[in-house]
Amino acid sequence: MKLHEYKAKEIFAEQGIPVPSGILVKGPEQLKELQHPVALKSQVLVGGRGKAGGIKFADNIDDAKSVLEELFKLKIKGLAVKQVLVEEKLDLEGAQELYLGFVEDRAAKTITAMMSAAGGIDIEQVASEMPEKIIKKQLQPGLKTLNPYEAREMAIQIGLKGATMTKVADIMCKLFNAMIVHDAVLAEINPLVITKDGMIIATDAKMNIDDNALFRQKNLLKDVDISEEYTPIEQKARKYGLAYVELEGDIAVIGCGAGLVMASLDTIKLYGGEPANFLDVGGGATAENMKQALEVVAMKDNLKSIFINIFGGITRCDEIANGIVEFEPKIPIALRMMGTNEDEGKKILKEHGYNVFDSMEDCAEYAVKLASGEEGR
Amino acid sequence: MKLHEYKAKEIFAEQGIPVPSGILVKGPEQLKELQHPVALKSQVLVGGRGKAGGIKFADNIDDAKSVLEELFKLKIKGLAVKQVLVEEKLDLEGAQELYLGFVEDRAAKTITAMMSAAGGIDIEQVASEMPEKIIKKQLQPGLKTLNPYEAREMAIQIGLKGATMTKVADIMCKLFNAMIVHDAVLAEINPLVITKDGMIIATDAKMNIDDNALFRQKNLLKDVDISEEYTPIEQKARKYGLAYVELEGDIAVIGCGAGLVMASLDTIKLYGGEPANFLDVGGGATAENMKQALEVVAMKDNLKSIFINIFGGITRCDEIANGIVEFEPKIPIALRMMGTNEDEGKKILKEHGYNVFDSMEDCAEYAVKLASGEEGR
Amino acid sequence: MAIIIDESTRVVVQGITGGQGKFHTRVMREYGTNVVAGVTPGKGGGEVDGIPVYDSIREVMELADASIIFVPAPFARDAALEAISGGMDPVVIITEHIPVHDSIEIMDRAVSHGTRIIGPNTPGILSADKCKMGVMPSHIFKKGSIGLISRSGTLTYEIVDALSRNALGQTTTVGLGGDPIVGLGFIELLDLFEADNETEAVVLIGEIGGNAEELAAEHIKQNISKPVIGYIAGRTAPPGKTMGHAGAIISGSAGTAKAKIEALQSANIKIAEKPGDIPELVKSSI
Amino acid sequence: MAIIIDESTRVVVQGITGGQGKFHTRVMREYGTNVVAGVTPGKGGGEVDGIPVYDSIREVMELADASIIFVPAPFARDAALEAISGGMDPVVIITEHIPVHDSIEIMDRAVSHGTRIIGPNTPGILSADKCKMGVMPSHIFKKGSIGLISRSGTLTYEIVDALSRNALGQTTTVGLGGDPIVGLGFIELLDLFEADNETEAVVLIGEIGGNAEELAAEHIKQNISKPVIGYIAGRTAPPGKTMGHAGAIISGSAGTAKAKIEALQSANIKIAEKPGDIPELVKSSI
Repeated sequence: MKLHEYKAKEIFAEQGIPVPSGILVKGPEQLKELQHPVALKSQVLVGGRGKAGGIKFADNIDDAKSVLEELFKLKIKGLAVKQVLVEEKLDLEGAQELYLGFVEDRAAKTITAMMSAAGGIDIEQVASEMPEKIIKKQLQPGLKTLNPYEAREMAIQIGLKGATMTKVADIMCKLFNAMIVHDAVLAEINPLVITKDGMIIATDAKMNIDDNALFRQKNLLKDVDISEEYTPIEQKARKYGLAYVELEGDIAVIGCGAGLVMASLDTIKLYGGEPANFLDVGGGATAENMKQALEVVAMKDNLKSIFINIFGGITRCDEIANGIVEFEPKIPIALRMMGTNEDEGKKILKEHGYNVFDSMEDCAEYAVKLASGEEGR
Repeated sequence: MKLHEYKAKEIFAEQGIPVPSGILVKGPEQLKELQHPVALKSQVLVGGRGKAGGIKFADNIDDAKSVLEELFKLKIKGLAVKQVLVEEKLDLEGAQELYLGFVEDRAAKTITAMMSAAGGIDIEQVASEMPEKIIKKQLQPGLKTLNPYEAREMAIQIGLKGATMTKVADIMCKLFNAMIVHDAVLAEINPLVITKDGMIIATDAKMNIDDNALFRQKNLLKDVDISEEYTPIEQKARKYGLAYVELEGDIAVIGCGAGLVMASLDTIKLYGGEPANFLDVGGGATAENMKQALEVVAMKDNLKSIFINIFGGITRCDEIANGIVEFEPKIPIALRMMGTNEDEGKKILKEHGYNVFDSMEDCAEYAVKLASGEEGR
Repeated sequence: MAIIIDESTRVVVQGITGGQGKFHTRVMREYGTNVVAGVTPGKGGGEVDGIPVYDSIREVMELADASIIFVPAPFARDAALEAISGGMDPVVIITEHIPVHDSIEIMDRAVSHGTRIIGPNTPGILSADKCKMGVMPSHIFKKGSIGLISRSGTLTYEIVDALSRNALGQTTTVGLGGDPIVGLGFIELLDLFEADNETEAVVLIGEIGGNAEELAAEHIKQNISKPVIGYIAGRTAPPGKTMGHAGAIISGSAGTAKAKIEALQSANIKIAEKPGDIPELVKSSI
Repeated sequence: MAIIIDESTRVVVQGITGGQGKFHTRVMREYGTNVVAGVTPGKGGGEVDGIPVYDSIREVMELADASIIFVPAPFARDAALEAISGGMDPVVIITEHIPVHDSIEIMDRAVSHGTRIIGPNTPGILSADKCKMGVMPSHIFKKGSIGLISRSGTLTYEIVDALSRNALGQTTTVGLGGDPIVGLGFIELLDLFEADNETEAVVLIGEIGGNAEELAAEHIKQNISKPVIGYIAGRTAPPGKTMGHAGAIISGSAGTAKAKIEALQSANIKIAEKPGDIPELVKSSI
């Protein structure tokens, strides 16, 4: 789960990381007065909001209010701006921008720490073109606090000196605390600004929380509004705990297990079809889960056919079959089912008049034909 | 620093350990009403308060008030009762009493976990007579959370089963959290009561906080009143950061380093003297520290002489000398000084008319003679 | 022969009293797995289908060699650490969606104890006609000479079924597990299959994301003499949402199906276009 | 010969820019210690008395062999872990009053890296006329053949001085440190002195509390052939306040001066009544 900038900054501030003073507004009327020039930053969970006009500046309250009017009408990569963080504007002339980050490193099976003196919006370009400018360090697995000396070694390596070096190292340790305390899979400050008079401050903040750890991070869920990050269909899928990704085509795909669903999409494409979505009901799905999966894919307009591909291991075919017959899909369905309790499942489906394939390829081909109208519905 | 039972129970409750409901009163008038029979427990930092009459029971508010009147007049091992914890009285008939504890283990250089089915006031007797009844486990050094399975293994070993076993293991893990979060060198529940209807509750609580970690446990210092645990002289010594233990004799002993001070006490005794105290000014003492040390020992009545034994390493003799001449002790002084900046120190002292010994034994002998009046003052 | 588990493996089921644990214990025994004990803390002294239940791994250390874990994700870290410290090997973690920070700790402890972890979020491991520690549908497997390693669960069944229908039996089939951080990987298992007399060829099933397939390709070039046949799921998947800047910095351009397929092909590995093509590619390789 | 440090030891001072660090760096150099660098984070690039100051141990890994730490207690854990990870050996921790939980971590890391820690809260280690890493008054030491191990700081000086005045010079003198948890102990050092050609006898200075002396006595019986002379401080100390029940459970009756003296005597170790008696006992043993 991605956190908004304002929320990540709240967490950073709790850990003692310096962030600009600011308030979150949900409408222009919530801004009452200004003490100083401000930056107005749209709170959307996509990158590139600056380039999309989502970050503006204002020197007085009237300008600020008219900027807010504008921002609350904006859509950034399809997302409506619903919240704006109004922050003290800093004097960034002559400032240095650092990058500080931690991320789960699947290959190394640990957390990797990163630091660079070339922070700012071009960090990804730096990563691909001058990777030596980003210092990386794989941390001891299971580390609960980052040792200050390790942070200092990184700060020294990116060329910092004196009090700036020790302060940045200290912020690095605090950022790691934020990561550990909140079960984050990513925590980064980009940029960490060092102003020309030596002030150090995190002007942007990113944190992604491990979805699998939300059961012990419930306080983070309190003021989360998922309506922004997801389409209505995706919201419904998340509510049901289904892995769903929306695609462009007209053949809905439901399967159990991400690999099998991906292979199903690939096979649909091989036969000339266009998948409408990726939907993984997960392992051990019940009849109820299957009904919910059908409800989710059916929300999409212009659907031509549904390809259901089940190879049950921990999932039992009879549960899946019961879910299908209870939902009674209105859209033509290409059904393939094998594995655990296969006979029971097939029996239920046949009793309700469904035809069941054994071969995934044959079934995919049939789903494409259904969609193109070659097969009767 | 020892915590009072009520404070330790507050911390336990924060960690989710079940404790009886209760309130702390500092005078009989603070108790307004009773919902149920209560136990009234004197909050003093010494053992054996039960046997000394410091724990009483009452069934109604009138009885409770008269018991409180009594308790607030009580002295337990010389300590006045200033606070009483009034707690719900539990039905302990047929209850089982367990012992749960963690302690720093100097020899093993880690924390040792302990659990016993023979908890209660006789646990020390159990420890010496039936040590096999106490399960001990040296934990992995640096562990930040106790793994539940390790706690369960101990609970199984003391003979617990079923839900009781898992609940006690859970409490053990929480007790460990309390230890780690608060830099304790000791955390124990004795007894952890299992009532005959299966309720599990910590009826007593002990925590000792590492004095050396108080710089990062400042919140624990907020409502600490050291006037109870220490005599006025000891309080003054603590205020100055000096290690001071009050003894029975009439020769004050000041030295640098615990070992040297202990050897000084031993030597005074060998020559037939009686030390009045143990005072270690510590390593690297300044003139100010030395003045404070003299101020502290001089607080004691009937002092006959002062034995100052300095062998400077990190401590500089000139600093010590300056402290002595600035304080101008009124009581006859036997002075021994060697080590770092010895010449400078001796020069200062001789300029002020002090005689300085080189030999510790000779000086101790002189201190004893001063105290007995054999040497002129 | 087979790798990691065989008829001599004595298995303990952690979480045996839960729904999944109970069901799959029965199915595993039907397949011939020697399930000797179950562990559920607080349920010690009972039994499930005649199998004695204990409170802790410590009590079954002498009885069992290997553990399979069905406990819910919030308790999986503890169960896995208990299995590792109790000397179980392999430890098969069926549980899915374990928090990443927990998995990191599990894998670190396993490395220092020399324990082989399979999973989490794995269908398990099965040595055909010998031992099954997992949740795969038993009836699709057939004894033979093909080793199979897969990052995907259900896709594995798909391919095992295709092999069996084409008279291509298997030595051992291993699901690496679908969680972000897992135990054994392609490389360790390729080495085991290389050393296994009965295995003639290995099928490697990958998917988009990470760089495990790229590293495997490099390893195969240097160390594996047996034929390897590959399949990569996700050729047509849209690029996933990246994890901030950090994800891009760490993974770079690796992880696409195209990159993986090219890496494998450069190691002379034949790549199937769809699962159904695999049996033909295997037959032409052995 | 000498143990642990000698004229070839290249020393880095952590916390060189603080008052104690600066003062004792000068005194150590005057004694002949080869101080090659100082480390104070944030002060890199400067110098102290002509010795270059760096920001980290990493930068001096090639220059220095051993570290002495003067940083304040709240930062000592970090400094010690940095020294250990940077390969310094020994690491002498002068700092006193380090939190116990920090010391536990330091000692654990040291064991896994094979690093010898002296201290915390130690006067240090001194190999006479060769190298001093510590804060002892230099002028009392004299080169000779007696090894000295002490749990106490200033009491060590007392006894070294007595030895030197009686023409009994020393090989190496080591203060174990006065904090509850310390690195090297009697046993490791006894073994080093046993193996050192120049050392003829060892003086062991203990004090009340713990059971280090009792364990040392046991070790001496089995493994040490050279004469050992002991002194235990605290014969007349009142029993300390015990640490709850747990302290009593862990330590039992061990820790009194009487128990320690009896244990040492049972290993044929001569015990001095007062520090001034030690030289005579040493002379009669060698």
